[in-house]
Amino acid sequence: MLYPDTVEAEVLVHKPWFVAMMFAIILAVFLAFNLTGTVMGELMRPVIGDPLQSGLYGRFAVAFVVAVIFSLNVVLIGFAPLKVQVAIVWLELLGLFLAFFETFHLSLPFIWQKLPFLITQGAVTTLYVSAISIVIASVIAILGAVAKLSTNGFAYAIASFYTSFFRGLPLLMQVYLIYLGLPQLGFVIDAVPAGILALSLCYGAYMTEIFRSGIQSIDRGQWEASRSIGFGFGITMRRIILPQALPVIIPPTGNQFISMLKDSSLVSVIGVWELMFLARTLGQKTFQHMEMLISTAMIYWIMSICLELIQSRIERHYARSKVR
Amino acid sequence: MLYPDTVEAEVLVHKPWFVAMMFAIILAVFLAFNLTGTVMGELMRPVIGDPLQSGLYGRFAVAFVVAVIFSLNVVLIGFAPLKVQVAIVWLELLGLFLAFFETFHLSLPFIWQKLPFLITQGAVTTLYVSAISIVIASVIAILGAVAKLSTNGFAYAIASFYTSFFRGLPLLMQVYLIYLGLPQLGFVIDAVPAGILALSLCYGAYMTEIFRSGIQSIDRGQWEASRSIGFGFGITMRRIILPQALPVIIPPTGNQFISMLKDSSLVSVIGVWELMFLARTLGQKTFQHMEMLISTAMIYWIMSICLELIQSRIERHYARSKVR
Amino acid sequence: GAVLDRVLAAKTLKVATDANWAPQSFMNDKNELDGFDVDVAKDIGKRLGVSVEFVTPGWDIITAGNWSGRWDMHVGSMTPTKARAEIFDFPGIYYYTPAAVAVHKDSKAATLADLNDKAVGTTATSTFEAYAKQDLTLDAAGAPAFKYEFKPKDVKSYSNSTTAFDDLRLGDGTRLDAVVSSLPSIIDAEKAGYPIKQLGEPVFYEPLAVATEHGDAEFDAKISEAVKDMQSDGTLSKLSVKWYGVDYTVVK
Amino acid sequence: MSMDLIIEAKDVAKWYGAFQVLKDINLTVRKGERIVVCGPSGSGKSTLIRCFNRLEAHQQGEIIVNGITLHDKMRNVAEVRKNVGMVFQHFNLFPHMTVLMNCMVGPMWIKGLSAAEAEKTALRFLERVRIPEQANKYPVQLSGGQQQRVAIARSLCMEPAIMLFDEPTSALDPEMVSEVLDTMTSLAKDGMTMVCVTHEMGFARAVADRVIFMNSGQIVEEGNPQAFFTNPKHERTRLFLSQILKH
Amino acid sequence: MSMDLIIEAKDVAKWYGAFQVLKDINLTVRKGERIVVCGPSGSGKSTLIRCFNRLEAHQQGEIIVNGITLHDKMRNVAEVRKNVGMVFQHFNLFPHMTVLMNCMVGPMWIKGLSAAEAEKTALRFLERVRIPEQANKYPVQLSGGQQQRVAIARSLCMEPAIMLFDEPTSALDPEMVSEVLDTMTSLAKDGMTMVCVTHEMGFARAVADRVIFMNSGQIVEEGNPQAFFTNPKHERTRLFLSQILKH
Ligand SMILES: Nc1ncnc2c1ncn2[C@@H]1O[C@H](COP(=O)(O)OP(=O)(O)OP(=O)(O)O)[C@@H](O)[C@H]1O
Ligand SMILES: Nc1ncnc2c1ncn2[C@@H]1O[C@H](COP(=O)(O)OP(=O)(O)OP(=O)(O)O)[C@@H](O)[C@H]1O
Ligand SMILES: [Mg+2]
Ligand SMILES: [Mg+2]
Repeated sequence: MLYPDTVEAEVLVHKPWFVAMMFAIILAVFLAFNLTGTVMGELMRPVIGDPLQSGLYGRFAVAFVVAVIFSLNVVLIGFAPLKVQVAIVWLELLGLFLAFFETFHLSLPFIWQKLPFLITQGAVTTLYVSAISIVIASVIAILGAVAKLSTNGFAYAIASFYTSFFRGLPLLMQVYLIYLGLPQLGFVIDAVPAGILALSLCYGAYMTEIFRSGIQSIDRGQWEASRSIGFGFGITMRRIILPQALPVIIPPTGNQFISMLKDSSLVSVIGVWELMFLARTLGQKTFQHMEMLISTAMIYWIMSICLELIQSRIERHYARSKVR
Repeated sequence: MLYPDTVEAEVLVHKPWFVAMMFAIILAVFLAFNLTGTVMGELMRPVIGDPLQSGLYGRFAVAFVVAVIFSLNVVLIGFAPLKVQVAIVWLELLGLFLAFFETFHLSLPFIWQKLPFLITQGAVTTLYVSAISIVIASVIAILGAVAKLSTNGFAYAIASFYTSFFRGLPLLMQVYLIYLGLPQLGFVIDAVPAGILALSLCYGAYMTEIFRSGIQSIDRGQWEASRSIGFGFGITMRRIILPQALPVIIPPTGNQFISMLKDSSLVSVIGVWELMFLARTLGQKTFQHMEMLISTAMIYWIMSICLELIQSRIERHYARSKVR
Repeated sequence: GAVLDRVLAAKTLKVATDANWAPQSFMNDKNELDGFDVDVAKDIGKRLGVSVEFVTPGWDIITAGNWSGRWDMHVGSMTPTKARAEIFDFPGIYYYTPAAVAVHKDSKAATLADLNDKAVGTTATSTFEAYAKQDLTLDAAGAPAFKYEFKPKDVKSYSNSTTAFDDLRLGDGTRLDAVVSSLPSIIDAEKAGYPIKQLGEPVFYEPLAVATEHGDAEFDAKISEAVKDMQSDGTLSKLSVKWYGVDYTVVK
Repeated sequence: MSMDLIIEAKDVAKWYGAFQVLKDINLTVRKGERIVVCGPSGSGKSTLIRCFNRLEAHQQGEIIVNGITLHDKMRNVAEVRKNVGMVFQHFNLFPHMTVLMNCMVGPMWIKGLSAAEAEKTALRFLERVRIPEQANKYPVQLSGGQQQRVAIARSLCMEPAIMLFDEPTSALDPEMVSEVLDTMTSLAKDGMTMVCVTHEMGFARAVADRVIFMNSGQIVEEGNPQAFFTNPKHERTRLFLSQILKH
Repeated sequence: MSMDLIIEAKDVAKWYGAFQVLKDINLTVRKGERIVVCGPSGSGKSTLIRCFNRLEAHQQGEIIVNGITLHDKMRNVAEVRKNVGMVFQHFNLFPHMTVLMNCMVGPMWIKGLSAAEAEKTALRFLERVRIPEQANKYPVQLSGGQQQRVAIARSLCMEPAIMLFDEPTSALDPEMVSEVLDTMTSLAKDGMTMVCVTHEMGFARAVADRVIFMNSGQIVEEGNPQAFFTNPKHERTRLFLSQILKH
């Protein structure tokens, strides 16, 4: 939450001018797009006759009904308490998206049939590859951030080269380099370790930057207080600076976790059967890959909602000391 | 830079115990890996005879020479001033990587022949797609962050649904949804606009989180001071809070810019000829895709180094007010 | 029909193809699309009296259907299976690819049967993968019969065939013992200096066709006619010899 | 009620959760009056004056500032705040702006002054607090005392009708205290109303029209400085004063 | 030199860029001595005491604290700081820890006390500054005065040989000032050495063994409080004192 002003704003959606404006805009938008050919038109058949023949009148009638429903919905929701509002709007949006997916005419039985395999093989692989990589990446990131902020020439040079190189090169390239390049130096490495190595190195580089900025955001008064007690660098960093930097670090790190979930699909190029790989392959044979892609997308979404929930719990934990 | 302590650390690499340890470790590592079969062994032929026949003695000799060269290098660099140290270490690492690339036996003429096309077609497309997307994403992010921090139920619900959905779904899926799904609603959209839309929406969601945490990191005293002068929400946000949040926002945003460069390659699935697409196709016929991938990687790297430089300039600009 | 009208009105035929599938379709030295499929498409265009324009969306995008008029037909070596026929028409089969097995130069395998219980790499979701897993159904019209020559222990699927060749190149048995792929790409890889060789005869032949969306029979008829003409006047054979060195337009 | 009342608080009460910070506050301030609020730590002094420009919301009672009643749904809160300057205990300078900009932004963005005019105003008040030479530094480059003076100048630049000071001199050295207090005195003569939380009893004695003593959220005693210091009515006040006078 | 010197500064000079903050500082402090440093804002008082635990580096001269010379390459800077407590002008509490933890971490992580022992120590000193009941709050939940008292307790918990105070009472109300000063006085009797930047002239008069007056980086005058207040030698000091006594 922002630090809210002590003055409550009036509920915007109950102001007549706002409702009127909203109504007008929606009416205009749906007049511009002809909806008579859609389900909406079908539902209005009793009023407008054959939707496709109804012309401008049908179009207007449909737009009018949509605008009325929408405005009414918004005004009604406006009366609910905050949490209920949020929940209703979420559900409505979700419904809209599901309706949108419906337009792809997906075969549900096929999805149900493949889902267990998608989850047990694909999601599990994706999860463990990402989880291991994230842990390694975090460790790299802390070391990298300290090195990048240090006055030691070697540490700085190596860390900055590292972040530049591994952020600069496409992850795919890094996967190739590690999977195909390391064998040329005499280390034959399996697909999964190669993938994890590539992901950790790449995300470690991104997270180094995040940790660096988090550490820099802490006031120097904290360093002074810590030093004046006699704490050395290690304690100051681990116990004073990093914990305070966490609220700043967590949201972008959450971003990285979530995008790691998706980026781990790049290891499929070297033959790891993770989620995206299965999504593309399972439906291929029967030509139902849209089904698979959408179910996979949903699985990814559920996984990242879990991460988001975890993240918000952690954020709340660290926000304790800021509540007054 | 961290807030440095007033006590200068001794130069680590000039302490005898450190140098000895480093030497021992390198010796051990290279004893473990047989290097006699490599160029190193070849160079040592006068001393150890035929590298492949030299056995343990040859192995030891090679490892010894490598360790001596390495330690000497480190100690010598330790004498240089900071900037020179950084430059030398960078160059050495760069050299090492180029040597590593050498092991792929790349055909340079082929690279030179394709480079102009890679840059004029590929890099330019990548750049303009990313640049436009980043601008749109930033605008979305500011709106999203304010909405997500607001006490307005609608704003919060829509913004949180948005971030959850567009971070949760794989970018590829979003590209598909926009490219294949929108036509079903009656909008046929071209490949490039579809790609830009997908990238903006996806990155907007990630950056919303970054902006949110940046805004939250500002002390409430700043809000109070701003309010007590009489500034409204708009001025407070634009002139007081966001400028102060920028130092915290910039590094993770830089991350997003850099990874956007690479992620924009996903639009190649809908037929946009950007850098990665060309990298994969140009070398395909003659099986010189390693050449193309590595040159592309270098182009990406150069682009992200440029972004890094710009980022560090901006960071320096905002650090002015912190110097004392 | 609508598509034909559009094509004739615009005087251009928009063709979707792959840019990453030499020698059927790829980027040539002049950075233009070139290859067997590309030449076939151009020839069809010539016969319809229109110019040809290529777009290169991903395979997923093409096969998802719903082209929305973004392109008119697909010439990209698509196998006309029954499932695909639910979305697409296949107005003309224009050649047959032989699928073959490649092994490392140092391989001790002498016949295909020697690959039993070995590790074999293929392209994910391809007919090659199905063959290696002994799960291949060629339900397309005009597909010749085949039989399974070997039964590998481990089938590794890659997202493209080059990665499989890259793995095979590392050494006999380092990661893979053999790769099942299309004969033309095996030959190309060999030419490019990969230390691999073809083993035995081609294992099966796969018919490949031009694809269009349902709904414009006139357009299909025109294409069908054009492909037949190309077959009968020898254009197809000539193109095949030009790109493959062999005539793949008839099953041996 | 008389026309020249500028702040009126009637039966004001405020809670933080279950903890009542303000109890039954009744206070009226006339135009041009200088009021000093004192009392032990945690007694609610800061909270009280923060209610006057509605940085805090009160839950019971009524507060009227400059003729505008402060309540939850007011539209013109900016109007109130524009006319009520505030100097914070912790300065709250804008760290990303130079001292000069800190003082210029209020006049520029609220009153719509041009940059040149705003700069002139800013420099005038920076001179009044004796730090015109620091105008181009950033806040973090100043000593504590200098920062506090910038904070005062920033508020003065808005030329508000009422000034609220939350221990404005706490970080200043004695010399600066008297200079700042001189400035405040001269402002008071221009007809500016002031409510000042401070423990500078010397200042209270010299300048205040009224001294208010708070204890655990209540106004325990109020009166003119003379009476307050020489003849406190309450035991609590006497104890407090004895502590002050001890050193 | 006598054995009981605990701080010695010889010809100390320090620059910020071209600006000289400290000039020719010569100062010796004996064990158990209580020294008050005063002077106008920006005169370098904070800088001087920050040099004593090497939060700032001096560029010329020599500073010896507790027998250890402070210089650029010292290894035992932690040893010095452990024995030198510091109370900051801006508190600098650790915001992510409760008040209790703020006081416990020093003894636990530096002296190796168990959590139970450290808690006992912490509560003892929190009682000394009269806020044991706030032990489980977070710093941001306290009033300014309460925060400052926590900062003092945190330093005391390390039971250092020398305490440096940088305007420790600036944010306290008069009642609390005297309590804190009482605590400081009793600590002084335990043999603790104190250097205190403050403008509480009452405290200086009552407790200080010596008062040091600084102006633009130099020690202008030093002497026992009696002499200092009644008979200042320098014009600058006289001016400064007249300002203080005015209100
Ligand atoms: N957000 C909050 N939640 C709970 N208690 C609070 C909060 N803010 C302040 N308090 C408490 O309210 C009381 C009054 O606080 P206030 O800051 O007004 O005191 P004060 O009189 O200004 O003290 P000081 O002289 O130390 O600044 C204190 O006991 C404080 O701990
Ligand atoms: N990092 C810095 N760079 C430049 N000047 C500085 C820096 N830090 C402090 N100064 C200046 O050094 C002088 C002494 O500062 P110091 O904080 O020691 O003053 P002080 O005597 O403690 O004042 P106060 O009573 O206001 O706290 C001031 O003029 C200040 O502006
Ligand atoms: Mg207060
Ligand atoms: Mg100071």
